[in-house]
Amino acid sequence: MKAFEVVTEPINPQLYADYVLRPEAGAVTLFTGHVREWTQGVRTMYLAYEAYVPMAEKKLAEIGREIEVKWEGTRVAIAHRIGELQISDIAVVIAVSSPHRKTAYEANEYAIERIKEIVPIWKKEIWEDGEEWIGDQKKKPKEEVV
Amino acid sequence: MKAFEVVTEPINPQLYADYVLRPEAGAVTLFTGHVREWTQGVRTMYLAYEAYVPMAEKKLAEIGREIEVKWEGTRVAIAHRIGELQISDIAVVIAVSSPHRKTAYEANEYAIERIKEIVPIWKKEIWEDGEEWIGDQKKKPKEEVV
Amino acid sequence: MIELHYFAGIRVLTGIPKESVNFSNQTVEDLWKWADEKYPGIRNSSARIAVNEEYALPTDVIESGDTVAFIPPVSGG
Amino acid sequence: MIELHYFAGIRVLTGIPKESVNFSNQTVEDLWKWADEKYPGIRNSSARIAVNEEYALPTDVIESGDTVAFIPPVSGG
Repeated sequence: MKAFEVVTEPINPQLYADYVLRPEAGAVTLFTGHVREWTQGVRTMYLAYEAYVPMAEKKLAEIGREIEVKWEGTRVAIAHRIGELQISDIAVVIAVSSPHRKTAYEANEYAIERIKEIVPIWKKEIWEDGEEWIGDQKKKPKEEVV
Repeated sequence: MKAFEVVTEPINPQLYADYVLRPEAGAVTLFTGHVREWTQGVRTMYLAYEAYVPMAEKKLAEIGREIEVKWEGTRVAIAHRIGELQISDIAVVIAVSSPHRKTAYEANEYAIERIKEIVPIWKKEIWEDGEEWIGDQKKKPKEEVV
Repeated sequence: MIELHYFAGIRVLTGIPKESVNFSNQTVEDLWKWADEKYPGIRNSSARIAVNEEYALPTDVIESGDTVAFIPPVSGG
Repeated sequence: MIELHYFAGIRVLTGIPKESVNFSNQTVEDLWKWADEKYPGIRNSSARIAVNEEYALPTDVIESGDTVAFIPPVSGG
Protein backbone atom coordinates (compact mmCIF):
# COMPACT_ATOMS: atom_id res chain seq x y z
CA MET A 1 0.00 0.00 0.00
CA LYS A 2 0.89 3.66 -0.38
CA ALA A 3 -0.22 6.28 2.13
CA PHE A 4 -2.14 8.14 -0.58
CA GLU A 5 -3.50 5.97 -3.32
CA VAL A 6 -6.20 5.25 -5.83
CA VAL A 7 -7.00 1.54 -5.96
CA THR A 8 -9.19 -0.76 -7.99
CA GLU A 9 -9.47 -3.63 -5.52
CA PRO A 10 -11.63 -3.73 -2.35
CA ILE A 11 -10.20 -1.53 0.41
CA ASN A 12 -9.03 -3.06 3.67
CA PRO A 13 -9.37 -0.10 6.06
CA GLN A 14 -7.25 -1.68 8.78
CA LEU A 15 -4.12 -1.31 6.63
CA TYR A 16 -4.49 2.47 6.71
CA ALA A 17 -5.26 2.59 10.43
CA ASP A 18 -2.15 0.50 11.09
CA TYR A 19 -0.07 2.77 8.88
CA VAL A 20 -0.87 5.93 10.87
CA LEU A 21 -0.51 4.39 14.34
CA ARG A 22 2.55 5.48 16.34
CA PRO A 23 3.58 5.40 20.02
CA GLU A 24 2.69 9.12 20.31
CA ALA A 25 -0.84 8.48 19.03
CA GLY A 26 -3.62 8.40 21.59
CA ALA A 27 -6.37 8.46 18.98
CA VAL A 28 -6.98 7.09 15.52
CA THR A 29 -10.04 8.04 13.47
CA LEU A 30 -10.93 5.91 10.51
CA PHE A 31 -13.58 7.15 8.13
CA THR A 32 -15.02 4.90 5.46
CA GLY A 33 -17.38 6.22 2.81
CA HIS A 34 -19.73 3.54 1.54
CA VAL A 35 -22.03 3.15 -1.43
CA ARG A 36 -25.48 3.98 -0.06
CA GLU A 37 -28.55 2.31 -1.47
CA TRP A 38 -30.95 5.24 -1.20
CA THR A 39 -30.25 8.90 -1.92
CA GLN A 40 -33.15 11.34 -1.76
CA GLY A 41 -35.65 8.63 -2.55
CA VAL A 42 -33.71 7.28 -5.53
CA ARG A 43 -32.42 3.75 -5.33
CA THR A 44 -28.83 3.30 -6.43
CA MET A 45 -28.03 -0.03 -8.12
CA TYR A 46 -24.29 0.53 -8.05
CA LEU A 47 -21.71 3.26 -8.55
CA ALA A 48 -18.87 3.67 -10.99
CA TYR A 49 -15.92 5.81 -9.97
CA GLU A 50 -13.36 7.24 -12.34
CA ALA A 51 -10.18 9.13 -11.49
CA TYR A 52 -7.39 11.04 -13.11
CA VAL A 53 -5.14 8.72 -11.17
CA PRO A 54 -1.73 10.44 -11.04
CA MET A 55 -3.25 13.82 -10.21
CA ALA A 56 -5.69 12.29 -7.73
CA GLU A 57 -2.87 10.61 -5.79
CA LYS A 58 -0.91 13.87 -5.85
CA LYS A 59 -3.90 15.78 -4.46
CA LEU A 60 -4.54 13.16 -1.77
CA ALA A 61 -0.92 13.51 -0.65
CA GLU A 62 -1.34 17.30 -0.72
CA ILE A 63 -4.33 17.00 1.63
CA GLY A 64 -2.21 14.83 3.92
CA ARG A 65 0.49 17.50 4.03
CA GLU A 66 -2.07 20.23 4.67
CA ILE A 67 -3.31 18.28 7.68
CA GLU A 68 0.11 17.49 9.08
CA VAL A 69 0.94 21.22 8.94
CA LYS A 70 -2.43 22.37 10.28
CA TRP A 71 -2.57 19.87 13.15
CA GLU A 72 0.84 19.08 14.62
CA GLY A 73 1.57 15.48 15.43
CA THR A 74 -1.00 14.01 13.06
CA ARG A 75 -0.32 11.33 10.51
CA VAL A 76 -2.63 10.64 7.58
CA ALA A 77 -3.36 7.93 5.01
CA ILE A 78 -6.08 8.05 2.37
CA ALA A 79 -7.23 5.63 -0.31
CA HIS A 80 -10.00 5.95 -2.89
CA ARG A 81 -11.31 3.06 -4.90
CA ILE A 82 -12.40 3.37 -8.52
CA GLY A 83 -14.32 1.12 -10.88
CA GLU A 84 -17.71 -0.44 -10.22
CA LEU A 85 -18.75 -0.49 -6.56
CA GLN A 86 -21.73 -2.28 -5.10
CA ILE A 87 -23.97 -1.20 -2.21
CA SER A 88 -21.98 -0.98 1.07
CA ASP A 89 -18.60 -1.23 -0.69
CA ILE A 90 -15.99 1.18 0.63
CA ALA A 91 -15.28 4.02 -1.81
CA VAL A 92 -12.88 5.97 0.37
CA VAL A 93 -10.94 5.42 3.58
CA ILE A 94 -9.29 8.16 5.64
CA ALA A 95 -7.08 7.30 8.61
CA VAL A 96 -5.75 9.98 10.94
CA SER A 97 -3.72 9.48 14.09
CA SER A 98 -3.07 12.20 16.62
CA PRO A 99 -1.85 12.52 20.18
CA HIS A 100 -5.35 13.77 21.15
CA ARG A 101 -8.80 12.80 20.02
CA LYS A 102 -10.28 16.19 19.12
CA THR A 103 -7.67 16.71 16.45
CA ALA A 104 -8.16 13.23 15.05
CA TYR A 105 -11.85 13.94 14.44
CA GLU A 106 -11.33 17.44 13.05
CA ALA A 107 -8.50 16.48 10.73
CA ASN A 108 -10.37 13.47 9.40
CA GLU A 109 -13.46 15.53 8.59
CA TYR A 110 -11.24 18.15 6.96
CA ALA A 111 -9.78 15.45 4.72
CA ILE A 112 -13.14 14.30 3.34
CA GLU A 113 -14.24 17.89 2.70
CA ARG A 114 -11.02 18.58 0.80
CA ILE A 115 -11.35 15.37 -1.20
CA LYS A 116 -14.75 16.56 -2.35
CA GLU A 117 -13.23 19.88 -3.42
CA ILE A 118 -9.95 19.17 -5.15
CA VAL A 119 -9.35 15.51 -5.91
CA PRO A 120 -10.12 14.58 -9.54
CA ILE A 121 -12.39 11.62 -8.91
CA TRP A 122 -15.90 11.30 -10.30
CA LYS A 123 -18.88 9.23 -9.36
CA LYS A 124 -21.47 7.89 -11.75
CA GLU A 125 -24.71 6.77 -10.14
CA ILE A 126 -26.51 3.93 -11.82
CA TRP A 127 -30.22 3.67 -10.98
CA GLU A 128 -32.79 1.20 -12.22
CA ASP A 129 -33.80 3.62 -14.96
CA GLY A 130 -30.72 5.60 -15.85
CA GLU A 131 -27.29 6.79 -14.93
CA GLU A 132 -25.42 10.04 -14.54
CA TRP A 133 -22.03 11.44 -13.71
CA ILE A 134 -22.43 13.35 -10.48
CA GLY A 135 -20.88 16.80 -10.17
CA ASP A 136 -21.68 20.12 -8.58
CA GLN A 137 -25.05 20.36 -10.18
CA LYS A 138 -26.35 17.20 -8.44
CA LYS A 139 -28.97 16.61 -11.10
CA LYS A 140 -31.32 13.69 -10.74
CA PRO A 141 -33.73 12.32 -13.37
CA LYS A 142 -36.71 13.98 -11.73
CA GLU A 143 -39.49 12.71 -13.99
CA GLU A 144 -38.32 9.18 -13.55
CA VAL A 145 -38.23 9.18 -9.77
CA VAL A 146 -40.95 6.96 -8.33
CA MET B 1 -19.26 -9.88 20.15
CA LYS B 2 -21.92 -7.68 21.71
CA ALA B 3 -22.65 -4.18 20.43
CA PHE B 4 -21.73 -2.70 23.82
CA GLU B 5 -19.16 -4.59 25.74
CA VAL B 6 -16.23 -4.62 28.10
CA VAL B 7 -13.57 -7.09 26.98
CA THR B 8 -10.29 -8.41 28.31
CA GLU B 9 -8.77 -9.57 25.02
CA PRO B 10 -7.26 -7.37 22.27
CA ILE B 11 -9.91 -5.46 20.34
CA ASN B 12 -10.43 -6.08 16.63
CA PRO B 13 -11.98 -2.78 15.50
CA GLN B 14 -13.21 -4.16 12.19
CA LEU B 15 -15.80 -6.31 13.98
CA TYR B 16 -17.52 -3.19 15.29
CA ALA B 17 -17.33 -1.35 11.96
CA ASP B 18 -18.89 -4.39 10.27
CA TYR B 19 -21.61 -4.54 12.91
CA VAL B 20 -22.83 -0.98 12.26
CA LEU B 21 -22.69 -1.13 8.46
CA ARG B 22 -26.06 -1.19 6.66
CA PRO B 23 -27.29 -0.50 3.11
CA GLU B 24 -28.54 2.92 4.27
CA ALA B 25 -25.11 3.87 5.61
CA GLY B 26 -23.00 6.20 3.50
CA ALA B 27 -20.45 6.79 6.24
CA VAL B 28 -18.84 4.83 9.03
CA THR B 29 -16.55 6.45 11.59
CA LEU B 30 -14.35 4.24 13.69
CA PHE B 31 -12.53 5.76 16.62
CA THR B 32 -9.84 3.85 18.45
CA GLY B 33 -8.28 5.17 21.63
CA HIS B 34 -4.74 3.91 22.11
CA VAL B 35 -2.30 3.79 24.98
CA ARG B 36 0.00 6.74 24.36
CA GLU B 37 3.62 6.61 25.42
CA TRP B 38 4.05 10.24 26.47
CA THR B 39 1.58 12.42 28.38
CA GLN B 40 2.68 15.88 29.39
CA GLY B 41 6.32 14.85 29.42
CA VAL B 42 5.72 11.74 31.52
CA ARG B 43 6.49 8.40 29.95
CA THR B 44 3.85 5.73 30.42
CA MET B 45 5.14 2.16 30.73
CA TYR B 46 1.69 0.61 30.45
CA LEU B 47 -1.88 1.15 31.61
CA ALA B 48 -4.22 -0.92 33.69
CA TYR B 49 -7.96 -0.48 33.20
CA GLU B 50 -10.60 -1.62 35.63
CA ALA B 51 -14.37 -1.53 35.16
CA TYR B 52 -17.56 -2.13 37.04
CA VAL B 53 -18.42 -4.43 34.18
CA PRO B 54 -22.22 -4.86 34.29
CA MET B 55 -22.83 -1.17 34.88
CA ALA B 56 -20.22 -0.16 32.30
CA GLU B 57 -21.90 -2.26 29.60
CA LYS B 58 -25.28 -0.82 30.60
CA LYS B 59 -23.92 2.72 30.32
CA LEU B 60 -22.27 2.02 26.95
CA ALA B 61 -25.62 0.77 25.65
CA GLU B 62 -27.28 3.87 27.10
CA ILE B 63 -24.86 6.07 25.14
CA GLY B 64 -25.72 4.09 22.01
CA ARG B 65 -29.43 4.73 22.57
CA GLU B 66 -28.79 8.43 23.23
CA ILE B 67 -27.03 8.67 19.89
CA GLU B 68 -29.63 6.74 17.93
CA VAL B 69 -32.30 9.11 19.28
CA LYS B 70 -30.23 12.29 18.82
CA TRP B 71 -29.08 11.44 15.28
CA GLU B 72 -31.70 9.54 13.28
CA GLY B 73 -30.48 6.67 11.18
CA THR B 74 -27.28 6.07 13.13
CA ARG B 75 -26.14 2.74 14.47
CA VAL B 76 -23.52 2.41 17.18
CA ALA B 77 -21.19 -0.21 18.69
CA ILE B 78 -18.69 0.40 21.47
CA ALA B 79 -16.16 -1.81 23.24
CA HIS B 80 -13.73 -1.01 26.02
CA ARG B 81 -10.88 -3.25 27.02
CA ILE B 82 -9.76 -3.71 30.61
CA GLY B 83 -6.68 -5.26 32.20
CA GLU B 84 -3.09 -4.42 31.40
CA LEU B 85 -2.56 -2.61 28.10
CA GLN B 86 0.75 -1.86 26.43
CA ILE B 87 1.72 1.20 24.37
CA SER B 88 -0.41 1.48 21.20
CA ASP B 89 -2.92 -1.15 22.36
CA ILE B 90 -6.54 -0.22 21.72
CA ALA B 91 -8.37 0.72 24.91
CA VAL B 92 -11.66 1.71 23.32
CA VAL B 93 -13.35 1.40 19.94
CA ILE B 94 -16.40 3.36 18.82
CA ALA B 95 -18.11 2.58 15.52
CA VAL B 96 -20.91 4.75 14.17
CA SER B 97 -22.69 4.40 10.85
CA SER B 98 -24.94 7.05 9.41
CA PRO B 99 -26.53 7.92 6.08
CA HIS B 100 -24.37 11.08 6.00
CA ARG B 101 -20.83 11.78 7.08
CA LYS B 102 -21.29 14.85 9.28
CA THR B 103 -23.48 12.91 11.66
CA ALA B 104 -21.07 9.99 11.77
CA TYR B 105 -18.27 12.28 12.98
CA GLU B 106 -20.42 14.19 15.47
CA ALA B 107 -22.05 11.14 16.97
CA ASN B 108 -18.73 9.36 17.33
CA GLU B 109 -17.15 12.28 19.16
CA TYR B 110 -20.23 12.54 21.35
CA ALA B 111 -19.77 8.89 22.32
CA ILE B 112 -16.20 9.30 23.55
CA GLU B 113 -17.12 12.42 25.53
CA ARG B 114 -19.99 10.57 27.20
CA ILE B 115 -17.79 7.55 27.95
CA LYS B 116 -15.45 9.86 29.81
CA GLU B 117 -18.38 11.22 31.82
CA ILE B 118 -20.58 8.31 32.81
CA VAL B 119 -19.05 4.90 32.15
CA PRO B 120 -17.53 3.31 35.27
CA ILE B 121 -14.11 2.48 33.90
CA TRP B 122 -10.85 3.61 35.44
CA LYS B 123 -7.36 3.94 34.16
CA LYS B 124 -4.22 3.45 36.20
CA GLU B 125 -1.07 4.88 34.63
CA ILE B 126 2.14 3.07 35.41
CA TRP B 127 5.29 5.14 34.92
CA GLU B 128 8.89 4.19 35.47
CA ASP B 129 8.74 5.60 38.99
CA GLY B 130 5.20 5.15 40.17
CA GLU B 131 1.57 4.57 39.37
CA GLU B 132 -1.76 6.21 39.98
CA TRP B 133 -5.44 5.77 39.33
CA ILE B 134 -6.45 8.60 37.05
CA GLY B 135 -9.62 10.52 37.82
CA ASP B 136 -10.90 14.06 37.58
CA GLN B 137 -8.03 15.46 39.55
CA LYS B 138 -5.43 14.32 37.00
CA LYS B 139 -2.67 14.33 39.58
CA LYS B 140 0.84 13.41 38.52
CA PRO B 141 3.81 12.70 40.81
CA LYS B 142 5.27 16.15 40.26
CA GLU B 143 8.50 15.80 42.20
CA GLU B 144 9.33 12.64 40.35
CA VAL B 145 8.85 13.98 36.83
CA VAL B 146 12.18 14.28 35.07
CA MET C 1 -27.78 -6.91 53.83
CA ILE C 2 -26.45 -4.93 50.91
CA GLU C 3 -23.38 -5.51 48.82
CA LEU C 4 -20.84 -2.72 48.52
CA HIS C 5 -18.33 -2.51 45.64
CA TYR C 6 -15.22 -0.35 45.73
CA PHE C 7 -13.27 0.55 42.61
CA ALA C 8 -9.93 2.05 41.60
CA GLY C 9 -8.76 4.76 44.02
CA ILE C 10 -11.66 4.05 46.36
CA ARG C 11 -10.59 0.42 46.58
CA VAL C 12 -7.09 1.57 47.50
CA LEU C 13 -8.68 3.61 50.29
CA THR C 14 -10.92 0.83 51.64
CA GLY C 15 -8.33 -1.88 51.10
CA ILE C 16 -11.04 -4.30 49.95
CA PRO C 17 -12.92 -4.65 46.65
CA LYS C 18 -16.28 -5.43 48.24
CA GLU C 19 -18.12 -6.29 51.42
CA SER C 20 -21.61 -7.11 52.64
CA VAL C 21 -23.07 -4.88 55.34
CA ASN C 22 -26.27 -4.63 57.28
CA PHE C 23 -28.10 -1.70 55.81
CA SER C 24 -31.68 -1.25 54.70
CA ASN C 25 -34.35 1.37 54.34
CA GLN C 26 -31.82 4.12 54.67
CA THR C 27 -30.83 6.73 52.13
CA VAL C 28 -27.75 7.15 50.02
CA GLU C 29 -26.92 10.13 52.23
CA ASP C 30 -27.03 7.82 55.27
CA LEU C 31 -24.69 5.42 53.51
CA TRP C 32 -22.24 8.22 52.82
CA LYS C 33 -22.18 9.04 56.57
CA TRP C 34 -21.66 5.40 57.47
CA ALA C 35 -18.91 5.01 54.87
CA ASP C 36 -17.08 8.19 55.84
CA GLU C 37 -16.98 7.01 59.43
CA LYS C 38 -15.57 3.62 58.46
CA TYR C 39 -13.28 4.93 55.68
CA PRO C 40 -12.36 8.51 56.57
CA GLY C 41 -11.90 10.65 53.48
CA ILE C 42 -14.13 8.56 51.18
CA ARG C 43 -16.65 11.40 51.05
CA ASN C 44 -14.08 13.89 49.83
CA SER C 45 -13.00 11.63 47.00
CA SER C 46 -15.50 13.02 44.45
CA ALA C 47 -16.96 9.52 44.13
CA ARG C 48 -20.57 8.94 43.18
CA ILE C 49 -22.77 6.17 44.48
CA ALA C 50 -24.59 3.80 42.15
CA VAL C 51 -27.45 1.64 43.36
CA ASN C 52 -28.19 -1.41 41.27
CA GLU C 53 -26.00 -0.06 38.46
CA GLU C 54 -27.61 3.37 38.26
CA TYR C 55 -26.25 6.63 39.63
CA ALA C 56 -28.26 7.50 42.73
CA LEU C 57 -29.41 10.72 44.39
CA PRO C 58 -28.64 11.42 48.09
CA THR C 59 -32.32 10.96 48.90
CA ASP C 60 -32.72 7.59 47.16
CA VAL C 61 -33.53 4.75 49.52
CA ILE C 62 -31.37 1.66 49.64
CA GLU C 63 -33.19 -1.61 50.29
CA SER C 64 -31.88 -4.90 51.56
CA GLY C 65 -30.54 -6.92 48.63
CA ASP C 66 -29.37 -3.86 46.68
CA THR C 67 -25.95 -3.72 45.11
CA VAL C 68 -24.21 -0.43 45.80
CA ALA C 69 -21.02 0.78 44.14
CA PHE C 70 -18.71 3.67 45.00
CA ILE C 71 -17.74 5.14 41.66
CA PRO C 72 -14.68 7.40 41.75
CA PRO C 73 -14.31 9.90 38.87
CA VAL C 74 -14.23 7.76 35.77
CA SER C 75 -11.27 7.79 33.41
CA GLY C 76 -12.07 5.37 30.61
CA GLY C 77 -11.40 5.98 26.95
CA MET D 1 1.89 18.75 -29.36
CA ILE D 2 0.05 18.54 -26.07
CA GLU D 3 -1.98 15.70 -24.67
CA LEU D 4 -5.58 16.38 -23.64
CA HIS D 5 -7.49 14.21 -21.18
CA TYR D 6 -11.26 14.22 -20.81
CA PHE D 7 -13.03 12.78 -17.78
CA ALA D 8 -16.52 11.79 -16.66
CA GLY D 9 -19.21 14.11 -18.08
CA ILE D 10 -16.65 15.95 -20.19
CA ARG D 11 -15.63 12.64 -21.79
CA VAL D 12 -19.28 11.99 -22.60
CA LEU D 13 -19.35 15.40 -24.32
CA THR D 14 -16.14 14.94 -26.32
CA GLY D 15 -16.80 11.28 -27.06
CA ILE D 16 -13.12 10.45 -26.56
CA PRO D 17 -10.99 10.02 -23.43
CA LYS D 18 -7.94 11.78 -24.83
CA GLU D 19 -6.29 13.21 -27.89
CA SER D 20 -3.06 14.89 -28.96
CA VAL D 21 -3.31 18.32 -30.54
CA ASN D 22 -0.96 20.92 -31.90
CA PHE D 23 -0.84 23.63 -29.30
CA SER D 24 2.05 25.51 -27.74
CA ASN D 25 2.96 28.83 -26.20
CA GLN D 26 -0.68 29.69 -25.80
CA THR D 27 -2.61 30.27 -22.62
CA VAL D 28 -5.20 28.19 -20.82
CA GLU D 29 -7.71 30.83 -21.90
CA ASP D 30 -6.73 30.18 -25.52
CA LEU D 31 -7.23 26.47 -24.99
CA TRP D 32 -10.72 27.09 -23.63
CA LYS D 33 -11.60 28.99 -26.80
CA TRP D 34 -10.20 26.25 -28.99
CA ALA D 35 -12.02 23.57 -27.00
CA ASP D 36 -15.35 25.37 -26.97
CA GLU D 37 -15.21 25.69 -30.72
CA LYS D 38 -14.47 21.99 -31.17
CA TYR D 39 -16.79 20.78 -28.37
CA PRO D 40 -19.57 23.35 -28.01
CA GLY D 41 -20.74 23.63 -24.41
CA ILE D 42 -17.52 22.41 -22.81
CA ARG D 43 -16.89 25.88 -21.41
CA ASN D 44 -20.24 26.01 -19.66
CA SER D 45 -19.64 22.70 -17.94
CA SER D 46 -17.99 24.19 -14.82
CA ALA D 47 -14.88 22.17 -15.63
CA ARG D 48 -11.44 23.32 -14.57
CA ILE D 49 -8.24 22.82 -16.53
CA ALA D 50 -5.20 21.15 -15.01
CA VAL D 51 -1.78 21.44 -16.62
CA ASN D 52 0.70 18.74 -15.68
CA GLU D 53 -1.56 17.62 -12.82
CA GLU D 54 -2.01 21.06 -11.25
CA TYR D 55 -5.04 23.31 -11.52
CA ALA D 56 -4.15 26.16 -13.87
CA LEU D 57 -5.07 29.83 -14.15
CA PRO D 58 -6.50 31.26 -17.41
CA THR D 59 -3.25 33.17 -17.94
CA ASP D 60 -0.95 30.16 -17.47
CA VAL D 61 0.99 29.27 -20.60
CA ILE D 62 0.80 25.78 -22.05
CA GLU D 63 4.00 24.45 -23.62
CA SER D 64 4.53 21.68 -26.09
CA GLY D 65 4.79 18.37 -24.24
CA ASP D 66 2.40 19.42 -21.48
CA THR D 67 -0.39 17.16 -20.31
CA VAL D 68 -3.67 18.98 -19.96
CA ALA D 69 -6.83 17.65 -18.33
CA PHE D 70 -10.38 18.92 -18.35
CA ILE D 71 -11.62 18.36 -14.79
CA PRO D 72 -15.41 18.50 -14.40
CA PRO D 73 -16.73 19.20 -10.88
CA VAL D 74 -15.29 16.41 -8.75
CA SER D 75 -17.55 14.02 -6.88
CA GLY D 76 -15.29 11.61 -5.05
CA GLY D 77 -15.77 10.41 -1.51
